[in-house]
Amino acid sequence: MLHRRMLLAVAGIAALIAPWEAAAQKTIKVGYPMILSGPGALFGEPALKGAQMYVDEINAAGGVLGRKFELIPRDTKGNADEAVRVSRELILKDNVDFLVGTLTSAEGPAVSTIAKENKIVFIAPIPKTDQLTAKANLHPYVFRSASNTTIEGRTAAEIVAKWGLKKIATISPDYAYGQDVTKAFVEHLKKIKPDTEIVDQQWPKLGEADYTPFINAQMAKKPDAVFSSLWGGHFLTFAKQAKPLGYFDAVKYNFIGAGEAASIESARTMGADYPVGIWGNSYDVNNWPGGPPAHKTYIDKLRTYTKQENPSSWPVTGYVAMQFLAEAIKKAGSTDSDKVAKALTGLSIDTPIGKQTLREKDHQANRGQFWGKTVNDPKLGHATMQEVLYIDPAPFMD
Amino acid sequence: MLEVEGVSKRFGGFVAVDAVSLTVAKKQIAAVIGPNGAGKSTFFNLITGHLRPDAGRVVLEGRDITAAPPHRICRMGMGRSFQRTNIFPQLTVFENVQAAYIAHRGRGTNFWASSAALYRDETTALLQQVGLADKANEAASALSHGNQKQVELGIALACDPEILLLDEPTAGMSAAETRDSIKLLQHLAEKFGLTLLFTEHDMEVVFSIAEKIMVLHQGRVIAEGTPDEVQRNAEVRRIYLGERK
Amino acid sequence: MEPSFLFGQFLGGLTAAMFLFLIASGLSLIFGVLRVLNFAHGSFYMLGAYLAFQFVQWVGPRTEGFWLAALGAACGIAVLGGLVERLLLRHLYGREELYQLLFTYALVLILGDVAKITWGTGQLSVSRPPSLEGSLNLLGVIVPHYNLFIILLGPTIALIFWFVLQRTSVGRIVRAAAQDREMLSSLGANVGMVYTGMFMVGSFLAGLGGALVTPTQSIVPGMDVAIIVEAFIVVVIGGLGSFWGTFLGALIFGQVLSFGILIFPRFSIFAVSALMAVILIVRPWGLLGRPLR
Amino acid sequence: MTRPLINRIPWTLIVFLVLLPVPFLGSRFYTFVATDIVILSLFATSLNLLLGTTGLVTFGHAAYFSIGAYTTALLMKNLGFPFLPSWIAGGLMAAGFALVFGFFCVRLTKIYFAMLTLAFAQIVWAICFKWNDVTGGEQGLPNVPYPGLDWMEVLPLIGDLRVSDKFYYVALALVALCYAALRRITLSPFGRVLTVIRDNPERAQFIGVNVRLYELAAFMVSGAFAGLSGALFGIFNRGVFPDFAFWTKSAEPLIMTILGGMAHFWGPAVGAAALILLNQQITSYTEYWPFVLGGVLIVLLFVFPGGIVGTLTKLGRRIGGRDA
Repeated sequence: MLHRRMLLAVAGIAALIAPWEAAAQKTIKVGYPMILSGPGALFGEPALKGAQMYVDEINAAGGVLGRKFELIPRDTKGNADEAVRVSRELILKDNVDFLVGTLTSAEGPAVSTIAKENKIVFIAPIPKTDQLTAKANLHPYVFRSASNTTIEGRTAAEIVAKWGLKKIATISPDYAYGQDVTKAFVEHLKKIKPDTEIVDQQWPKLGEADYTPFINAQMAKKPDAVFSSLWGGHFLTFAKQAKPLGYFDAVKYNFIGAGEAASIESARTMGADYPVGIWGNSYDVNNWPGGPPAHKTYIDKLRTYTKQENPSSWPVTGYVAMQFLAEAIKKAGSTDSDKVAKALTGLSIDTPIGKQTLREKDHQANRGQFWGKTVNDPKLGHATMQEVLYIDPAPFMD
Repeated sequence: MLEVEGVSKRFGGFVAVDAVSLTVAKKQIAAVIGPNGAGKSTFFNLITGHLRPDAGRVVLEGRDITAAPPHRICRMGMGRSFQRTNIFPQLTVFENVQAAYIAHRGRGTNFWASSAALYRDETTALLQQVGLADKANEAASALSHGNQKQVELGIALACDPEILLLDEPTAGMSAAETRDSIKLLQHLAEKFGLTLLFTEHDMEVVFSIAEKIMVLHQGRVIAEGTPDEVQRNAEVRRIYLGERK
Repeated sequence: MEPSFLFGQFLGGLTAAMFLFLIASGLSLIFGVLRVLNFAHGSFYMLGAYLAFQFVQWVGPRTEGFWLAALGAACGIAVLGGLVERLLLRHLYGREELYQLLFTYALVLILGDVAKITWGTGQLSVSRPPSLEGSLNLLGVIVPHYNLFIILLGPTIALIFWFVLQRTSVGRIVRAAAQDREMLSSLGANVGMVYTGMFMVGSFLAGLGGALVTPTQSIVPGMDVAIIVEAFIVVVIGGLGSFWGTFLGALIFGQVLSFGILIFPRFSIFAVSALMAVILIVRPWGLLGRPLR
Repeated sequence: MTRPLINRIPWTLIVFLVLLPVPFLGSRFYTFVATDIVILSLFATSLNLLLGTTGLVTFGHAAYFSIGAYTTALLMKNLGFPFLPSWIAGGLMAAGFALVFGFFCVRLTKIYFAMLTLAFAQIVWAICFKWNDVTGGEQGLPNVPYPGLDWMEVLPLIGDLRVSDKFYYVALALVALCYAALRRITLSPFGRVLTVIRDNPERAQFIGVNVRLYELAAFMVSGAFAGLSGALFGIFNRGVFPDFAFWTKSAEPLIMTILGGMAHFWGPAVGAAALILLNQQITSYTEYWPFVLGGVLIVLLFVFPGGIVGTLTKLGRRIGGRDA
């Protein structure tokens, strides 16, 4: 009796782990490991949406090479080891042909290792760490359509240099991204404006709940301008605490927030609490007067797709990454990862944000970001960039 | 054998044990009696190292054990049983006693040999002595209260004690069980040459086997001596025995 | 260094301390009486924040309705806490600590997803109530009214609890419950009610803490897991079960963080764990804790 | 008395035999899952030496897992050490840290003990997260190399397999060795003393047991095996990250152990297998895995406190005719 039960149980388990091959043999499967829970889901969810939108679009147009795309998302929970686990599952169990995804600077390089091991093309739409495509870690299968910390830091330095201020301070979360982007900013600023003086650097931990001590300490050093790389909810918390302390007034709003501080998500969420007048960047804007027509088309489609008048600024990351993949498959005429990897190397495509190239040297796209000084937009009811500045990163790339 | 010199213990403002002294000679059977809350259990805990006295000292065979931790006092030859049954419930009866052998004889540091056959003969023999031979493989938690008390006795004896401190050895037993276990105690004490110090509420038991009796009341000694002496003590009759009638 | 700067740092540390105390106090209370280490306390805190956001949307953002919303959120969490205690947790009292620990961890998992399903993954924000929007200049230091409110609220809560625990008959029962469950039932008190009540009060504090941080923090998924360990550590530093110890622990934590970053700029992530390690090595039972077995 | 039916089946042998042909089943996915289970089951079983055998609840076991993982990964990746010494070093380093942390932890009991273990684990996590030059900080150490397994080419059958399959056999063999050692320790006089402490620490003192010293020893041994499993996992995962030390990671082996049943030596292993397989299934349908896991956990705690093995044993006894 017991034996039979045990056998049944074993059979049941075996049936459970059997991969769902069957059907849909013809689709091009793309694994999409992304943060879908915890604090990072704020960006992961819309980034997934953008990818899904592209997939729906191209499938409606008949797919690529006559095959349709199938996007298989998995939650990485923001953990590098979880990202590795789900990526392997995607490869080994779901038999995906490609990987697109990851968000943090820890997940990117971790999944890159797996892509290399399995010889599968991996496109990173968001991770900014230079490590991902640094010489030691570069391999034929890893590509990045995201910006990186060097580009972001140096671009911010270019803007700050024009302010003609001398005493500069920084405040950044104390981990890889914050450290790298701050370093790139400081080094570049000192290079293009040698009389720069870094008067203070604050390093709150990632996810700090109370920034008051850091804000006080920084104000005491009386900087003329501040560079920050607090992102997402961290920037929100920081700004909400800094504003009543008179922090932004003290630096006369000479404050530049990297880490997408001027994204519509942050501006909309904070409403009137936003420190209007600071500079910030964003992955995308919903109104880009000087942009290519493709951008307007894209935003209109996104509005329809998300049923939101002012959609998130993150979908474009996933959208462009998928676009790269589809174009490369077209060019290679195959879904073989080796061929697609070759096609991706040096590939130039027209994206909603203009021409993007994954340069041969390090598989890095010339992905710039939108920068601008914020003003209140009475129509939107929250802050927005006054003049949208898309800074082409080409001159700042090593 | 055991000399307790003026030990005291306070809990907050309450004096639980107040300058109590007691000497127990080798192979003597001594009892501590007194009404509930007289400080008997606290007194035992002071001797066995569970509590540290605020004043006084405890000497076991010429060695001062006042500040020693329980496991060291145990190694010096003092075994004890507890008022509430205190065994290893998830282990079998055999394992309970065997564990005591292993621990007491310092074999617990061996993490590579198998424990299965260790001290099998000793354990079996001891279980025979305490009358549990037929229950060796039962889980201790499944035994009756009386049997559990026997297990506890087995554990105490496995530690090769010179002196055994028994806190209410017959608590919760029926009259028949009490008789049996007292008989067993007396027999074992004789066989192993043990010194016994016990507390007990059942006066019949106390006066039938104790050679020396100390009476505690509100933490103080009010009488000490042979059973006859104690029985004749006016204060004891007033406070203690009077209370019972 | 100027005195006003040092005073500013001191106040900054105090603000950080009192925010943490808001959540740690409930944790300390629950542990003190129920001897349950409640991992879900952070989840209650997070749900308090989300509920406050929700209520603020209903009563209108940027109005004094904020106070109503905060109170409503705290009460909502208290009810949730009461239900959890009554329906589930109480059946685990007789069992090993591990079961209670894992039960509260299971709640963390479930409530995290509940918040995600209900409010999505986006960041949310609540504005300060208009009455506390400004700042004042205190000895050359700018202090936002809201921070001042929090700085004063912490000690107020502590004093209220001190009073209730030390001076009232309810307090006597609670203190007795903290010391000995069996004794309490022999006194004829309804232990079950005491436990449910204390769990609700603790949950109320978690919800209140969550609601009151919303004007100074963003509401994001994951704020539960981020806060709970720090709150635990503050409770441990002060001595498990000691309410004043928790208060003291929070105060010390705030100042160590505030002045620590002046000397070691990258000290923040270590502040709380390092402090705890030092204190526990010197005093294994925390600052005001007693060696309970 | 006869042993219950379930105990008479040579489970160890059966499991080992079932696990052997996994790489030949045709899907690399099976090997992947099997490796995952094999390594993490050791993590859970190492925890159970504290939990089930000694009765100590720790909420910081991930600390030793991660210390083992980092040590081995650093030695292999940055210093080019061969695998075997690096692996052993990982275990020793974890044991060393367990000794130091444990020294402070065993002074406390029960919930205080759990709390302090958790706090020490958070310190380890903070160090891993911060110490960029050594641990790689938040980004960890990606690209941990596989051990050199060329020598396996001389082996029949196995010689032609992929490196991940070969590593599976290495992991399987080493974990089997660890299991043998842990089993021996559990059944040794030392292990018996630990069970005595679990059952009744007060009484244990009075049979001459220095409770704290034994607890410390158990803590160290358990930490060592956690380190060994972490070391294997770091290689299997091809990267070592600070998340390995985060407190939520410490909950994993606890859940596995409870799921499988902590009263049985093989409980944690069964729990590890069940949890991993369940995770695989659920996450392919929904992103709300935490919700499902929380629900499973609550049902388990209230309805099946003995876990899978405990419940099966009970069932086995009932079916086997109450022979226990």
